[in-house]
Parts: sequence; structure tokens; C-alpha cells
Amino acid sequence: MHILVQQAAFDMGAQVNDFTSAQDASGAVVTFTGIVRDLPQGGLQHMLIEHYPGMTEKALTEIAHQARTRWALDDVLVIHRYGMLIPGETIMMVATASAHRKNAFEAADFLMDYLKSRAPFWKKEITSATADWVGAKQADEQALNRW
Amino acid sequence: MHILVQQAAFDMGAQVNDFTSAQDASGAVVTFTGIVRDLPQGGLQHMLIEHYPGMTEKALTEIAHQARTRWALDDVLVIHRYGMLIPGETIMMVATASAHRKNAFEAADFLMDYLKSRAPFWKKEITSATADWVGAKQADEQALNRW
Amino acid sequence: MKILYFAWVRERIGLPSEELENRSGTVRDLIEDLRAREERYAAAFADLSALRVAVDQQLTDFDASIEGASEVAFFPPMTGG
Amino acid sequence: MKILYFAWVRERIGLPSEELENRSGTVRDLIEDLRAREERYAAAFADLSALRVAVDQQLTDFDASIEGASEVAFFPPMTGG
Repeated sequence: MHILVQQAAFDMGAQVNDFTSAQDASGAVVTFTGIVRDLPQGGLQHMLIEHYPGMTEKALTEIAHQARTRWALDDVLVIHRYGMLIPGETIMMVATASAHRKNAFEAADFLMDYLKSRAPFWKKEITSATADWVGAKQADEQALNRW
Repeated sequence: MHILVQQAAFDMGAQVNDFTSAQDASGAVVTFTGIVRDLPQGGLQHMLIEHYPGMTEKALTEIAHQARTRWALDDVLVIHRYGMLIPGETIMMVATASAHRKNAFEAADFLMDYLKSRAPFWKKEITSATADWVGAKQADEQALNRW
Repeated sequence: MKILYFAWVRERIGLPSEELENRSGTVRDLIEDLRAREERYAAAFADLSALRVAVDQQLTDFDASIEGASEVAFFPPMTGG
Repeated sequence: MKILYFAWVRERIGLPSEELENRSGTVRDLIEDLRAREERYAAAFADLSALRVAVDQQLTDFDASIEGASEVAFFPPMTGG
């Protein structure tokens, strides 16, 4: 299990290759990658991501442990950045490895739902005129009820 | 939309990076990768994958089109190899890009279910003593009813 | 009309493909003709529930017409992914 | 006892963190004390439904005890991923 909370950019492809080649019992690897996208109205200059050092690592570790308890997984990777990111940059990724594709899919989906609403990250979107904290979505909180 | 059916190995990480960096409206990319794993009893020397040239490309294209009809996707990638593969090698991958994570997850899950039972590939597992065609699983056929 | 065989169907019949004269009727009619030919065909087509068929590269069922088709392919259930 | 503020709670109060003397009671009691201090605290804690709290880095609710806690953090609903 690998949990990385970092300011630096990471090479998604290299991470996926490392993660995948480290598995020898797994037939299935699922990844999710979150990318900074522009606002619907355009004009996003950058995104600032704030987090709670200490609690972030604990929360991510606990979420990953829960996933490993609920599904037969061989490995889990979570990388989440903080600080200033520009549109197109990779914010975070999760990867799951399992002998069976359903486990890998469901666990990745679960990790994302929990990470979204239970890991202490907050996003702020900066344009030339505005600087707004991203609001939590009702749908994200409700998504937790699926599990 | 990119459909590749090829004998040659591919660099999963490079494919993921290319796919991801080509998206500018998408906030979410989901990938699935299938890897040759050893038999439960061990001893797998290699896997032979046979396919139906011509029909394979058509079937994969149709499955990808269905996914794009059912979910709001910005892009879809499917790569599937044939020929001889050894344990640990990557058999295939799918990637989906969407503005929303649920679309990307569900579409990748759907693509895998259909690809598994509706794309004309057949796997044979070779050990020092045996050469057996992999049987289709009842569960894989039933998985299609979810969609 | 080209007839193609894949996976263990190919191995059991001993051919990847062959040419037959065009014919009318359904996939099932074609299978009856093939079964009658030789023991290896009869063996390959013994249990239709273990087989799938594509006419002109579209998956279909055994009651599909093969009239005017240029390719008919027989194979076991697919195991991609 | 260290009190931490994140995102707009931090901006509204104007501090990332501060030290308070240890106290008993619940998170809700602590919030009452903070609200009474200054207008910027009252503004930040005006609507508790818009806030979340962690005691010693564990997400909890406003009725949780803070007795013996070393860190209490206030922030809006999280938006990771």
C-alpha cells in the first residue's frame, strides 16, 4: 500500500507502470486520475489545494485500509497533490490491483467516493476576477451511501 | 476514439499519459489493464491469444460507440493484443475520459464487460504439460445483464 | 462463401478456413451439411450450446439466414479482456 | 490545545491556527467560547451546517468531547479528488 501526499507533480504513466509491474498475482489494475479542468465559463488561471498535514495521510491510509478489508486486493496506491496547479495538471490518482476485475473496479470507485468527501483537501479556483472555494456537492456526500 | 488490435507489446504508462494529456475538458480518466497472471496451480509458460481479424476491430468499435452513446465521454481508448504473451505482460487496456468520475468509471466497467464476452478473442494457456483453451465464465455472460 | 473456424473449433476441424459454394437457408442448415461430411466436423459441431456464430463478422444465432453472406465463422464463447 | 482552521474558515478568522488553554466539554462548548470572542469568529461559526470538525485528526461531530484533546480543527466540507 502506497500513500503519497505531495506538492510536486508526478508522472502518472510512470506510476502506473511501476504499480502494474510490481503485481504478480493480479490480473486486473484499475486507475482513476483527476485532472484540473477549466471552469464551465472558462478563465481558470489556477487551482489552489489546501490540506491538513498529518490528518491527510491518516485519512487516506484509513480509506485504503477499508478498501483492502472489503475487497480482495493485492495492492492500493493513492497519490494526491496540494498547492498550486494549473489546468491540465494531474491532481491525484488511485490505483487498485486484484485477481478479478470487479474487485479492482469497485475498490477504485469506493476509494474515490471516500477520498472526495472524507480526506481533508479543499480546492480554490482562481480566475483574473475571482477566487472561490469549491463547494462540496450533495451528490458526493450521497455517493457514500452506496457502500 | 482509438481502437488498437496488435501483436506488439505496448507501454501502458505512455499510452495513459498520451490519452490523459489529450483531454482538455475532462476532469476524470479511468483505466483498466489486464495482465497475464499465472495459473492458480502455477506453471504457466505462456498464453496464446487468437482473434478474428476484421471482426475484432468492428466489434471493439461498436462496443466503444455504445459506451459513448450511453455516457457523456470525451474520449475512449481500447488496446488489445493477440499472439504469444508471457506472465506479467499486459494483455489489454481501456481508458475513458469524462468531465465526471461516475461516467468514466461506469463506461470503463461496461467496456470491459462487453469486451470480455463480445469481442472475438480466445485465450489458450500453455504449461509444460498442458495446452487448454480458457473457458468462458457464466459470471462474465451474466455481467452483461447489468447494463 | 468463406467458412472460418477459431480456437478449439479450428483445432478440432483442422482448418482455419475453407471455401464453400454459396448457399441459402440458415446457419443451422449449414451446420447439418458440415456435420454430415466427416467425423471431425460432427465432433466440432456436436454441442451447439458450446458454439457461437458470426455471419459477415456480426455475432448472430443459429437461425440466422446465410443467404448472400460472404463469411460465416464458428467459434467457442469469447474470452477477451 | 491547538485549534486549526482551514479553507474559508481560516480566511474568515484570519489565522491558520492558535493555541488555547486546555478545556473540558464538547466541541460545541468550544465553539460558543470562540463565537463570543470577536465578530470574525462569530461570522466563521455562524452556520454549523457548513462546517466540519476533527478532534485529534479524526473527523467527528460537534457533540464530541474535547477533554484531553491536543488538536481541534474546523473546516468546510472536504473537496478532494
